[in-house]
Amino acid sequence: MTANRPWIDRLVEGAARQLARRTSRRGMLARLGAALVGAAALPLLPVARAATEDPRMPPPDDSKLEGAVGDPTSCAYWRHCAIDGFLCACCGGSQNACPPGTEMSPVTWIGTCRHPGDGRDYIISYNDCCGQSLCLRCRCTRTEGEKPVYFTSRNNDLLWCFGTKSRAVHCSVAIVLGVATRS
Amino acid sequence: MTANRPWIDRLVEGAARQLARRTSRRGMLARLGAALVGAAALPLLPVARAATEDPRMPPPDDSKLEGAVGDPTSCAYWRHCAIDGFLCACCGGSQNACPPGTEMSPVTWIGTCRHPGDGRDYIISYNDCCGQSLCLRCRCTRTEGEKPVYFTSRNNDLLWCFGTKSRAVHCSVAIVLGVATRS
Amino acid sequence: MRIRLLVLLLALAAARAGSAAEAVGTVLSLPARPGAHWFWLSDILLHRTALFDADSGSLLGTITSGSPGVGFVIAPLFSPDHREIYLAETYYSRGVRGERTDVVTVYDASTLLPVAEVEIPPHRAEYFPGNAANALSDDGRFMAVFDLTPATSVSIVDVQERRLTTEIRTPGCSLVYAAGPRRFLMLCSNGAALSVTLDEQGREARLERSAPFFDPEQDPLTEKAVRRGDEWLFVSFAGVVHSVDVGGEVLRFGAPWSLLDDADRRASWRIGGGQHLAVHAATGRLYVLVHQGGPDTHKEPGTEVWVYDLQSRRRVQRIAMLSPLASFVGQQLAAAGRPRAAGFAEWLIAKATPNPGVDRILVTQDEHPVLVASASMPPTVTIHDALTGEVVREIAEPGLAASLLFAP
Amino acid sequence: MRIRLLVLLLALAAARAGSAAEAVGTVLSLPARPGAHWFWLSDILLHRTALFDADSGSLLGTITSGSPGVGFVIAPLFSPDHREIYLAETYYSRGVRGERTDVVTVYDASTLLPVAEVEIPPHRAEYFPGNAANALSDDGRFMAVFDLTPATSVSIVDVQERRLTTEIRTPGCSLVYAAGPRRFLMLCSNGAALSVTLDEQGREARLERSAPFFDPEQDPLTEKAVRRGDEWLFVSFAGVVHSVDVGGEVLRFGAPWSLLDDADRRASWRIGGGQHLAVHAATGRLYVLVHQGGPDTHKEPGTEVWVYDLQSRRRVQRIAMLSPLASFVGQQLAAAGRPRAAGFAEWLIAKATPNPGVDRILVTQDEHPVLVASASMPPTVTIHDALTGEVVREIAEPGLAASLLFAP
Repeated sequence: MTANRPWIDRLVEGAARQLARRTSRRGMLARLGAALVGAAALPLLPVARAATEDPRMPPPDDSKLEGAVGDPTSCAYWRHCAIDGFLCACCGGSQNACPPGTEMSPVTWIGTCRHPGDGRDYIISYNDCCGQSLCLRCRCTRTEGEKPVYFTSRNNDLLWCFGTKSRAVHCSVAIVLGVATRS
Repeated sequence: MTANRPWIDRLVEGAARQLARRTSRRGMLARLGAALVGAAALPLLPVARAATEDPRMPPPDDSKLEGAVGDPTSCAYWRHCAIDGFLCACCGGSQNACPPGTEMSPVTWIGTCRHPGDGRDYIISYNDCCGQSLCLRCRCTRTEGEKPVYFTSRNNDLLWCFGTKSRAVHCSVAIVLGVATRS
Repeated sequence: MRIRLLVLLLALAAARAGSAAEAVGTVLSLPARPGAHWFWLSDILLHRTALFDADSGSLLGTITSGSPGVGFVIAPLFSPDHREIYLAETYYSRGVRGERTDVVTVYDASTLLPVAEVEIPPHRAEYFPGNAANALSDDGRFMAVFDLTPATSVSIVDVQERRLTTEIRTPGCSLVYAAGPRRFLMLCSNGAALSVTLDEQGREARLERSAPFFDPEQDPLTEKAVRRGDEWLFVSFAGVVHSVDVGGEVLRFGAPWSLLDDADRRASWRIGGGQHLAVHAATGRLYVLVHQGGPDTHKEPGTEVWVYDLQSRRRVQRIAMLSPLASFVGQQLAAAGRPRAAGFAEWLIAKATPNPGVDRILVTQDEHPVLVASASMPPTVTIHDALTGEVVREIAEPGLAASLLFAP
Repeated sequence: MRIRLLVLLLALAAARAGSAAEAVGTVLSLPARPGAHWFWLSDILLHRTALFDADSGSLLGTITSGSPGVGFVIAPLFSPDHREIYLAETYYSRGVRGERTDVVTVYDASTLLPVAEVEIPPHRAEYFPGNAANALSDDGRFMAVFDLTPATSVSIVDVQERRLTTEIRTPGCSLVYAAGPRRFLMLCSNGAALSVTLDEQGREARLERSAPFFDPEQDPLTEKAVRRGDEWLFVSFAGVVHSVDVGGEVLRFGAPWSLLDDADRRASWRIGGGQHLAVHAATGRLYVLVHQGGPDTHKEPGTEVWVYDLQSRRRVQRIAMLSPLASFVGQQLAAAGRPRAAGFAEWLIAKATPNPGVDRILVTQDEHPVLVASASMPPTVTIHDALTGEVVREIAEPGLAASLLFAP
């Protein structure tokens, strides 16, 4: 599939590999995180991506997970390791889709959560669903790897409604962006 | 003091006496109540009064009342017999004054409450204090003689912020307008 | 600049090279037709109306409406084809201050997004909980918004043409009920009914005042009426049912009948609560929220729902309401992962403390109807089977300050 | 018309002939100087900041600010002469939608009414609870509003001239702290400090980036700093104090020192909560909200406040926080007129259930200071004697969703 991928992908894959060799995984993730939101500072990019994105590989299988760690309406759900807000799965949406009447912010903060099934670390994009007042169901605050406001890309205190019609935040989703480690 | 009172006062006193003779006290009160708010439909009048009003006779003495019936921060306070809202005495105001940052509506609904001290019935004007969001302290709902919305003058469901800069209701006061019975 | 470039590159790296990716930007929408057991619950502290499915207990979506301190009346109307939702709203340019704007906002019923806005006179009545504040003509063309300044009027909006057609002064008469394709009904302070008839353009055709049909001084009707076909059913503080038939050219007032017998009165049973009537049209069952209390306790929450057969005018069923206090504490404990403690606490509180009661009820119109019971203190929602009365489910975290229930 | 006239006459009859009359229209205002134990508590669900008197436990007044869904940061600033209050606010023309307007509103500190409004770029950062979102220059002339879009900047308002002077881009640096009459301090993502210096017109004079003075990756400082004279005191996740002296031409960074010793760390004591630092300038006592928890529990509420002497850098006192759960239930029962049940419930809950902890603390600056402890779940406010630590009073019904405490 390399063939039909644009030059920039191959270029950045190279860059990423370079970096990966030179850095600890933890450091790598942090930089990827920072990078992602740095990119978000150019809102057009993720907006365009949101429109064009189509999943190529399914996210890890939750069907075999027992109890809360596999339940998107639970704060203990594996993807929620760095979320702070109301879970969209309790507000008319799901773990990766916004409820009716809202708009998903293309700009996000980042967490790295381990899937209890396959034991791999995944980069989780926490996108706010915007345009309605606070949902006030399934409040969840988890702060694994969470950083203060000045470390923007890793902060979950911020209202992440950027590039949306409204800054009003309703709930948050947890989308698997990719596997944190290169395979 | 009759001398220096304007002609209209003497005229209406006459009218009121006439009416009083012809009607049961309860009916009388109802009409007075209705009348008061009818008048409020001409907001300029009460507004002007609010500016010029100076109490001529003190309201009944609460100092000898024991416990809640004498406590303006209590829902059981004698003046609160037909109030529905948050007590201004808990919100930075008092039983007859609005908190800072608000504006008292000149248009009111009416209750008739008996003072446990002197046993007399008083016409109580429940004025909303307007311009701030709900105080949310000392919620009190009492409905003695309260009527549905279409019986406007006796209804406490309505936001009574009329003739004020803002319709936002913050809390409610209970002002003694007068003695219900003529002595 | 070099930093910016690296940032951009790595962003793409993470999103693409990281090879597993879910779609970003997905927003759900609702099916074209509402579910049989869907209901809306408005909340004056969350400034929203929220759609719930009584079958799953889940929240399906919300519409935020109004602002802090204003926006007590959040009363959605639904177009007959279920495509649109109409909400009368008030906004200030600076929250609680500044310039006031009243609008009727048209929302798409499947995306819940606003599709049109019609400005109306800034005269909307605001009251709690807001029964009969708006009405839609039976053909779904004209919306009437009840105004109170405190002078009373109704503003008429052509929701199809998306325009205000007129504001009609209705001195001494308040509230608004649908009463035909071109007619609305209002209640007057002297106990009369006012019928407001529109022409085809939604302008005032004529106003007709009936003779008084109840005594607002001695035994007022509550504004919390329900409609079954052409018949509006009102109930008085003393539990007397007054019906108004809006099927014909002129309004027809049925003979009043009492919900309560001497035994009930001796036990001081009374109607009460913010939304104390519900009706199931097909079976002709009238649901009434009742409590035991003194005179003037018409706002007191109800501990039971009494069911009447409108044919025989007999009470056919008593349904006990759960204690919201017990439900709430139970839910808190269950959420904290203490199911057994929850069960015990619910049982203990129900036994040991008086039932604070529920404030509002709604019945769905399908053939397996549910009874939705919503309490304020503390905020809970309980779903009953509307025929057997048994509790089907409790809905956790319904909101903070519920005002009214609506069926889509 | 005749009715109207009668109505008018009777109105006067009631008001005058009824001879006993209190004044209508009275609105209270606050004294020119704030009380020694006054504090403001902002609430994101009530969209307000509320002034309380810790001595009486009473609410003195509120300022409504922001709208549903927006307006997380409600952070009042106070003019040095105590005459004015400055609030940065965001409004949409239709509540959560429509046109966005950001403003700095100037409120009269005694009437709490808006007296002026300055429009600012619609870039305000919104986050919870909102520490260091705005700052006032030490001479009270210029207000800085932290912007995040997510590109970062500060908007500068001349509060005396009531005008926006400029918006200064501050790439990679966030938050804003006062650091002199013409200087503000910001924290950067690489652990550096950015000093933003203004000229006399409030325009950008120069930006200076310090060398990194902490490691945001390994042990980040929280934004919840407190100021004592010219010294800002920051604390890291691991409990290490970093001081920044803003008295001189250049920023001076003090040698870091730890609040925790090995024993504390073994018992896994950590700082946490939304506002976990307070300082009493005169006595040099630093108050730190702490809890026992694992790594990354920096948002966890605190069960104790530890007091340090800034001279000796020794812990001199431990103050146990009341369980908000016990306080809340106790207050509910007391309000229901069950004082003895209240006392028992408080005792039982405190004994039987873990303390959920408090989220924010504040200490007044007088010589008999009080420690204000505010919890979120459930919402309570407890007043301690800041020197002895003993509980002076609990304040009932403080609000729904507290964010930050402020001293006028």
